[in-house]
Amino acid sequence: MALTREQLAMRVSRELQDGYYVNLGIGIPTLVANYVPEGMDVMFQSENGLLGMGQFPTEDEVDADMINAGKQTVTTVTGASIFSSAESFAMIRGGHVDLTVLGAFEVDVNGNIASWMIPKKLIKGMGGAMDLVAGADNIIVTMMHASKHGDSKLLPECSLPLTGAGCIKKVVTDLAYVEIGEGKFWLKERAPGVSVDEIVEKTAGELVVPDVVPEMEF
Amino acid sequence: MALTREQLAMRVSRELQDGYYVNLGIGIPTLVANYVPEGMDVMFQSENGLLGMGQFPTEDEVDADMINAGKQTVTTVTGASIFSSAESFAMIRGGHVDLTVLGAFEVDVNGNIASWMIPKKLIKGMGGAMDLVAGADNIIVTMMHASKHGDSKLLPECSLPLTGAGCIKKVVTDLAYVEIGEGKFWLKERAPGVSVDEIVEKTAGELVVPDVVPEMEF
Amino acid sequence: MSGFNKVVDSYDEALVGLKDNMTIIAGGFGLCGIPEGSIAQIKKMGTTGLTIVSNNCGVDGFGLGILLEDKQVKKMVSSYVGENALFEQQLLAGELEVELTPQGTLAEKMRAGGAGLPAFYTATGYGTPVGEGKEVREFNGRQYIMEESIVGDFAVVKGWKADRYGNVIYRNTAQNFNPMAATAGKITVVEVEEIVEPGELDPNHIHTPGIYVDRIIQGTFEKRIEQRTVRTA
Amino acid sequence: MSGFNKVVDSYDEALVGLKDNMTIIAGGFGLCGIPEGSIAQIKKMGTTGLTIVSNNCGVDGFGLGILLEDKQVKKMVSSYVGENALFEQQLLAGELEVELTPQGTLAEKMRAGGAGLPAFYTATGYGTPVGEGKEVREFNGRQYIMEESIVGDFAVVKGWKADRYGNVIYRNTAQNFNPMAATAGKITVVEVEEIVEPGELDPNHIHTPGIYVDRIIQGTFEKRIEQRTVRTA
Repeated sequence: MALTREQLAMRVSRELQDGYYVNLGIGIPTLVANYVPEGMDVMFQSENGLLGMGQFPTEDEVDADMINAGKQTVTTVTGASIFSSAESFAMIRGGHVDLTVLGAFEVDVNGNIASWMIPKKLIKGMGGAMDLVAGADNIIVTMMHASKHGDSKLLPECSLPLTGAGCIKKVVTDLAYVEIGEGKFWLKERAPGVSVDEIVEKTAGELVVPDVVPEMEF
Repeated sequence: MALTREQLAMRVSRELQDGYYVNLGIGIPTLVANYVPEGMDVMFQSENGLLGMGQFPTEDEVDADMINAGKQTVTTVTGASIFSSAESFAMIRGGHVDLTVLGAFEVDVNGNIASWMIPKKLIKGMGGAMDLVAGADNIIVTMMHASKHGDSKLLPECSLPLTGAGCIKKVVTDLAYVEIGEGKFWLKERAPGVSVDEIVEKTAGELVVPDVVPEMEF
Repeated sequence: MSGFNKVVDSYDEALVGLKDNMTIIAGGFGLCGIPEGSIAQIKKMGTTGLTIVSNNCGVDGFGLGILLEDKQVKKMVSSYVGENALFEQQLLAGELEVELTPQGTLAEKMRAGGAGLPAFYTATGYGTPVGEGKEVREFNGRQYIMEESIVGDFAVVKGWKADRYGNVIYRNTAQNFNPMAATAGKITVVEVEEIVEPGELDPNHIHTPGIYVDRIIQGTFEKRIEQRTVRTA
Repeated sequence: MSGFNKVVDSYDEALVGLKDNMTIIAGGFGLCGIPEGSIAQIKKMGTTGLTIVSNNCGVDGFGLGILLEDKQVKKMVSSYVGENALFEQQLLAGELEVELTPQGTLAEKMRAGGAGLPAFYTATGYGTPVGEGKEVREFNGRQYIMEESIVGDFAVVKGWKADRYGNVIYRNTAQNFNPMAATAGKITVVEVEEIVEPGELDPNHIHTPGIYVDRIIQGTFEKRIEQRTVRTA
């Protein structure tokens, strides 16, 4: 069975470590905040200028001056700090964020990522995504392995305009956990009940398959 | 009579305007703070990170954490702000300081200034001087017109390593007030009792002398 | 004397000097921390041909979006736009130009503009459409592109509190792009919720020192929320 | 868990990992806001071949000057040095190298290093010995030189108060180079006068967010004054 959105987030959450500063993109990445392992402390960075983002506010706590990068009302945790966009991207670009999780349309064997622009559709902009992929050493892309029509999103070469070049090393899809290196995809784990054959079939870029591909456990 | 240090500072102070942010270099420039015209409000910037520098502290007010760029203990005035060195030089480099006053060894007809380095003597460094001359549109150099041996310090071309190139437009010396433009010095005022001949004699760079050279009044 | 009293009493006065075809740098992220009063004044003035540098362009009927209604905007420099139908319509009709700029690069372009740095190198956008036509340079084995800084004829900024010297503090994430915008305008206008007495702001904790600020005005703010997300207590 | 408890109990622990020939970025201006405890620890460790990036190099017997006594410093990157006889002596003897860097450029090199910007253009130093051998480029009719950013193996910083998350505030002009230094160290050590309870520092007014800080230590400080100037009350 392909992973659910929640399972995708759960699998990503296993990459968290105690004391990590983490930036979560919009969509599935946001769900990762719900699966921080018990007893582990991580701090979420929101690129509009907040380190130490907390949960949504109660009705009484709602504050128009306290939002996240998705423009949602949020709260802060103890130890939070608030700063300008320049400072926020100094953190991001300077590699101070330990982990960045974001979605994508496509990734390829060279670690390129396309996530912001589909030609001929309305282009709304890249927001902070290009800075995030350029600044982080440790990025996890969460995405569907293939389109609804079965077209692979793990490609020999991205077909869409890039968000960043050569910056992605880890991908969690609904079917598998894949690493990128030496111009290849490396199959590391498969979703429970998903066959290696299905993953191979839905991976257009060169995929290295080990003898044993462990199944993710939830 | 050549101007005293105090008169030099007084002459410079006439360039102040109400609401000016001013950076004063070490030495004679510092004295300008004593001659702010009655009823005029100016704010002094100290490049170590203070806007709104006040007078020296009383014994009781002395605070090791409150110094100016000359490393002297100081106080703040109402409306002051304190910030990092990066912010301080953002102000300076970005042209936000209205007037900078500093000393020099030499200036030349092209607005070059040498003020920090005498080869074969120990070189201590330029501190913030290069940033100040590069950042300010409005700079007044205060200096002696000539050395004790009578050698002019207003030259066709600076002989010492530069602090900045083509950045000086106004010079107040102990003998005269001179402007720089079109590759020439322009004599504008003379010190009380100082003859135009003496100024001409002690100015090595091309000097344009008008028919009438008003005498400074104190 | 009044040299440092930067308080003005009306938005008419606050935006004096704004002319057609000028470049305006605006603070704000989404609808958070936006200079509502200055935007309304620009609409009232009817100034056209404007280039606006702002992370976003508001929504239909609110924020910078209202400047689209009378086609006052020639060009937007933003990281994310199109939250409103009018924007899309004018873009597709070729009536509006947009220069999409990565959010961190945009923030840094404003900061560099205010700080007298004409250009910088960043890895952001290398190998993407953003890097096309820009100088590429290698440092320590990695590729970077050169980005030039931005200065505006005007900067319009939203603060929380200010004193008459123009010292400003921001509140929570309404800070966002405002401090950089404040440094990058030839004329910087800051609207705040409260003007406080001189000396009331701690000199150690001023976000925008008065030297960057030309005009201060006390305004009232709707502070519309774009995504009201709540939890049950 | 202790993921964000950055407090260490000794300077031994604070400087663990410091090795010969490393680059250290130090905060401070003159003797104001200098990391006295870390400097003493570096002297105690006897680490040599150090490159130290700091606006100044202390005085004889105090501040960074004490690291000259056992010739621990190979190179200083500073805007103003030579306030001590030992410095001059080692410089003239060729035992010490100095890279004089304009003060604003030095501050910006640290900031850019911490912010992931490998280089920037500045007018500062153009046409002077500082510009020699550096790329010159024209923007809007003016000449600028390219300056590269600096990153240190360690940054040693002096704050006023911090919490265990590593959030730091500075006091008065002891701020100076400290916030930039804090961003530019692979390992950043901040010594403070007081460690406060989590939540005590206002999130809106933190000078150095904890993300930049690896180790926090509470110290005691002599805070020597270089130029004690007073007026009679």
